[in-house]
Amino acid sequence: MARIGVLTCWCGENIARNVDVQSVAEQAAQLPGVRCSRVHKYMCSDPGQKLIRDTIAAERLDGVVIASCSPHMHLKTFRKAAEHASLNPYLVEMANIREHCSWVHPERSRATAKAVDLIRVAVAKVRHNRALEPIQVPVTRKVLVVGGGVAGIQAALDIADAGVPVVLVEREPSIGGKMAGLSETFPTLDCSQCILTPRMVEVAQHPNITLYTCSDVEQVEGYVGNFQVTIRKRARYIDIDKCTGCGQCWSVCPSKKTPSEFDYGLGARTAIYAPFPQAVPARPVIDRDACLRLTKGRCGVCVKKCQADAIRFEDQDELVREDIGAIIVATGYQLYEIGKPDDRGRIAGYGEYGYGRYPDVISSLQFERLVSASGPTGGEIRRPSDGTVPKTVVFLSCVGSRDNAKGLSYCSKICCMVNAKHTMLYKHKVHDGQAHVFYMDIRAGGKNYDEFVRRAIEQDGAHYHRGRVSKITQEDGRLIVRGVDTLAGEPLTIAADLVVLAAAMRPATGVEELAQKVNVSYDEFGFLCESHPKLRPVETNAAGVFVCGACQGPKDIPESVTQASAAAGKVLMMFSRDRLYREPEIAHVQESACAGCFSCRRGCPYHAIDPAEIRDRQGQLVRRVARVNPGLCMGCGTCVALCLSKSIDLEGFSEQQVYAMVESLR
Amino acid sequence: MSQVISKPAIRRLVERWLRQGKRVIAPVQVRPNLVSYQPVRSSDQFLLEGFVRPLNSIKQVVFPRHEQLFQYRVRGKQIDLLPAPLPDIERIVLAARPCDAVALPILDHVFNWEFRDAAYNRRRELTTVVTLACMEHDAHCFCTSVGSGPDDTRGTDALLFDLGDQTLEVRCVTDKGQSLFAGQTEASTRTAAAGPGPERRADLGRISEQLEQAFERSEWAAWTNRCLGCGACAYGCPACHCFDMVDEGGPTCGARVRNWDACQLGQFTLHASGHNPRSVQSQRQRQRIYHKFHVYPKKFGELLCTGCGNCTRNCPVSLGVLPVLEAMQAEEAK
Amino acid sequence: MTNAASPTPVGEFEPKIVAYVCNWCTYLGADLAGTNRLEYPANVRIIRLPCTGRIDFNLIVKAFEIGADAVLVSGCHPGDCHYTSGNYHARRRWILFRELLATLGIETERVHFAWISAAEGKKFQQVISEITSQTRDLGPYHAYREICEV
Amino acid sequence: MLQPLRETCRRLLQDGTVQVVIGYGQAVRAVEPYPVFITDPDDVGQLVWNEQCRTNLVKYLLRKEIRVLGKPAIVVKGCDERAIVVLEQESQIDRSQIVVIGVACDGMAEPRCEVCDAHQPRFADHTIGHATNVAQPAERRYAALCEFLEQPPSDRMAYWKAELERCVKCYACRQACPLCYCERCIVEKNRPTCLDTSATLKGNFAWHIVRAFHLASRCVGCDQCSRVCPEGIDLRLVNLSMARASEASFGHRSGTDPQAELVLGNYSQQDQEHFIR
Repeated sequence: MARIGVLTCWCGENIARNVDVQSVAEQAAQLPGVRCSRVHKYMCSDPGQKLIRDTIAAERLDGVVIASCSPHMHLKTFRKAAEHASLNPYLVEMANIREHCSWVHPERSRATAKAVDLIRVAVAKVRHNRALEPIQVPVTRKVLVVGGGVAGIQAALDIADAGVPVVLVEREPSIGGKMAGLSETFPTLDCSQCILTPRMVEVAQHPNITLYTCSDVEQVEGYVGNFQVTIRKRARYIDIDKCTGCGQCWSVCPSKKTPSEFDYGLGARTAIYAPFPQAVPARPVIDRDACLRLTKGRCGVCVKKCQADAIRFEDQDELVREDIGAIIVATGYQLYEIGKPDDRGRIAGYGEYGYGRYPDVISSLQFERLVSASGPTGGEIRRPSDGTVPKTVVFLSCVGSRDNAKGLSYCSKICCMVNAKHTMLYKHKVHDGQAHVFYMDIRAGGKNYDEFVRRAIEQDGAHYHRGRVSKITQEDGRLIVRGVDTLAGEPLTIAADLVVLAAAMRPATGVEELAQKVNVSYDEFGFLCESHPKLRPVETNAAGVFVCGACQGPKDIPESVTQASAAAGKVLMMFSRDRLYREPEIAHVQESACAGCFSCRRGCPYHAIDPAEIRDRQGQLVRRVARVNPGLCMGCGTCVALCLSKSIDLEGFSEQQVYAMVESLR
Repeated sequence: MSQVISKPAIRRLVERWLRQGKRVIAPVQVRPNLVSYQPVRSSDQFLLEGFVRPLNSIKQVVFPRHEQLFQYRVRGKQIDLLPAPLPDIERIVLAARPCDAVALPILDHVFNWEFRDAAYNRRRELTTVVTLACMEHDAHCFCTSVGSGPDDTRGTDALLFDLGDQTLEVRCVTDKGQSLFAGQTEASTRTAAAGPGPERRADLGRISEQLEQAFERSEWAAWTNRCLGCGACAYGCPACHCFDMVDEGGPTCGARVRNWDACQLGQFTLHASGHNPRSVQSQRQRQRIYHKFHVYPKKFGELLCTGCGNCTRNCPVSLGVLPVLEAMQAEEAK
Repeated sequence: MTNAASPTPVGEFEPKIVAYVCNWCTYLGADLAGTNRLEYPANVRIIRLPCTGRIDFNLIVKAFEIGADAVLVSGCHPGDCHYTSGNYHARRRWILFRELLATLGIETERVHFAWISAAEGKKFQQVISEITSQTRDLGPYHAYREICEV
Repeated sequence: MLQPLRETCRRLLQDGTVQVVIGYGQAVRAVEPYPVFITDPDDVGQLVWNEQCRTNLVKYLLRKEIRVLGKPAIVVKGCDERAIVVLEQESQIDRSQIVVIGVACDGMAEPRCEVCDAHQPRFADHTIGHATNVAQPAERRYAALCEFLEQPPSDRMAYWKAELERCVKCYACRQACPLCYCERCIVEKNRPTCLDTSATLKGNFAWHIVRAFHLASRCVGCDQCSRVCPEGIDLRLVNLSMARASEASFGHRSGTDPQAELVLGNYSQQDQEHFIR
């Protein structure tokens, strides 16, 4: 016979105002299986928890129902209290008589009746609860960081410095990400490369970091603590161990017309090239689509020039497997493609701004390159069309962002600051120039951020116009920007030499495919979903997978770095024990009843179900059945509903428990 | 002299029985190809001719397919057991076939063996069986092979014969039958006979001894492996009486119930351990034959089969008792 | 819903509504309704499950068997599933199951489906209020209770 | 038809391609041919083929009594073979270990035959005879259902009450269904009891809801369940309703495309949800 204790909380007046707690407790005492019923003013307080422990001990309870608030609030608290009284924590259930009852039903008698029902349901359930032990899984103490931008670099270094090996996978030939291409950073105007490149070198030299550039994550198998990751190292055509990075090869390369990715097309590069002077690894790569040898079989001057014999035209893609314990995704962002709709046709472009048609309409990342000392103009601000110094520059905020009509409803968060920075950098270089900014709102929340914007306006004289630009046309070599100043309440036309569009931040291409490989959900814009926006901001719902940086949502450098360190901290915490402990409320198969139709396997969001073979004593195959991998199962129970014979069940929400709950409402 | 009653008169009689609160069960045309014994709600609903035999049986009148043994109710800490009240409604089975009625005395043995089943016996007392002698038979009938026939009166309280021209001859067999028809019939000189009945389709004189030798025969599989393992044979059989007891309901109320069960269902002998002593269908089919033609006669001196042929009629793949016996005896003859 | 002094006048029909909800969205939406003190009729009894993906059609039948007058199944909006896709599986199931109910003559207006997120306390309040008043209008589900009488 | 059928079977048995032929044999007295399992090539003369061959033999591919006989060849109609397609999709059979002999069929005088669009088998290894598959518009295939659905819900409920009142839970519908292959049927599961085993109206409704929904988007419409019901309960309507919904909502007709994704256990983000608040 069950010995269940029901402990009902007053929650001060919160419950007691609308629920007759005393009456509830008396009625609960009469429920089948209930051994005792107690009340307390604040069950979650120390004395309340003591009451729980004492009652468990005194009445030798084998099940506990706490009737108080939401289990999301205090189930963990009460389960811990039970554990202290040597009762298995999974024998504790809650009845939510506050959020679901006293707070929403002011009519006292009805609230009281409902509270008893809610307890009835919880008692019915707890009678079928089983003592569960956390699932232990071994853990491989090695981390995969996907993406070598500032977030990935930070996370990798933090973890590696703690003595844990890191595998850093970067798609591009060099790490550094978007930050490596910036000129100065707000709000301090310190040099982006000066602060980043030493960290990049640190990565390259760190004994605990294995760096794969020109590489993609091909496949992720396994589960938390035990992932097997396949990495595709794309052919680089350079033996980076032999190469010294002397630069002779690219100085002689005859194929010189490929637009430079690093300069966002504002400059050109050779077919064999290092993406930028401070690239890490400081080794060139051959662009197979531009190389004359690889496309036409001719040429090979670089080979002749290379004294290290490091060029390998026969290089092939290579697959590398790594055993990994945790994964940090830091794939960053890309800019919204201003001129054209995206490939799914979902996000319409801004044809009216002439981006791509007029060479002097550029994006803010292109402007960064124009200002950068390492950029195509050596840091002089010159128009892409004719190389003249622009005397009037118009900056547009919110190109894509906050524009439902274009399919992006969110604020990209950094553009206001970027625009302010750009007006300043411009003014510092072109003293007689005039910067204009069209904006919707100025969002400058952050330490020293608003001061920074004020400086741009007040000291550097940028003209800020609150309003949007409807059209940009080209006349006599100048750009006619037609907009509206809504504060003045009149249309505004500016003849500009250069227009800079602060395009929205979007997640990097390919992130959705990666998310599917690691079972992380993403929102309608492709940003990865964290577990909880406030309390679990770098964890995901896939155990052992963490996120940081702009792949999770628009953010600036300090935020990305903070998140990266947070993710690193989470991983290190996870690795601080020899084994991982997972929630035991997962599915399991009753193999004797399983018919092996594998509909559970089809539906499992975590690929946690594998076929297993049942063989007789002679080793003959009798049947194939489904088997749950406890390391992968997250306990959603989708398999249970799909199983026709109910041969698979979910601990914690078992068929028996759920039916008992419904039946109790009869 | 014989006693006769017109069909309209019998329908009027049914009307009266219904008014008296009695339950009347008779053959009803449910679908174009389906006649079955159903509770009758009006006097024009049932058949008195034009069918060979219903696809179910009258055993349901005394041994219902679902029966509550007791209910339980939980009030606070108290659990109340409420025994099911004994049946008290009088039932009249009308126009049953002799092969149905014959089963009743056979069933009496098992329900009064070590344990006297009160509800069964009470229903038996409350039930009057009026049979209608067979004028026709079909390919599945084999009553004559089990020592019965189209006008067998065992289990019958009154036997009706169709005289044609909307008239039935009534031969009361028991006092119950007498009292049912007392004052309702007319004297007549006409008398009728049943149809010829099916030719003997199997020689079952020594069947029990034959089976004693046949248990280990390897051909059981070949004779029976088309069986799909459903309960259609048993549930349509007038004599099959296996049941299962289960508790149904929830934590606050429910009942212990007795439901029909069938030996061809895979779970019938499944042990809690997972072991099943009759793990394949041929073993289950063999069991069915043995129960009917060896075990039951040994214990109670009567075959557990009335030759009605419903097992084959209901079988999705035309199996049933007779085809198995025929196959077995054909093999013996070789 | 068997006990306690009923505040409503004798004879007035109080529908019994069983709600199967997802732990991560609708349950939290109901929590939020509570936190915001959004009042709604006390007729609904929530049964918390990890995900709509776990909610089997049998549970709807069971709810009617125990005398429910209406059933609500509620989970995460498309794309928001805590487990990435449980709600999509559930949605497919309900598309088909509704047809079966309709064919059997089971009143589909007594079976409700909703997406209610953790942030939609207001929507939870609205849905429960609507369902309760609709069910009040429909009256007790006698037809199914008759089936369940032995 | 019969001669080539027997010849094909004889050849398959003789050359050892298969060890058993699952086909139709003439019953001694019964009106319908019943299933036979022929292991000796000299016995192929027992095989028959006529317009009474209504049984869907596919069920026997699953029965262990028949599996022990060795690699089978099975005689199927165009409608029957769809069950083989589904069984393969659901990992119940290894198609390479089964030889399918399709026989062209002009109809078995059953309601479904009037709207059949699978007279000629499409997935068989050997096909006997020729028939023409005439495409049937969906309205025709579901006409019986549409007519039924014209009644108000209360009448539909009354209809099913009257029908299911008779169900004795003999499970012939389940046992004859080629797609019912669970090791342990859910109705036999206790702890907890999902549905009452009693043949009461309550238990019968629960059972037939489960049975129909477990076949949702899977049922191939072979109508064995209705054919074998000793109480004459016509289960076609519920099966049709599930088939119509899966065709209308997911473009899925069970067993007609071996490459098709199964409906349940998969999903599309575009699935309809007009009924969801």
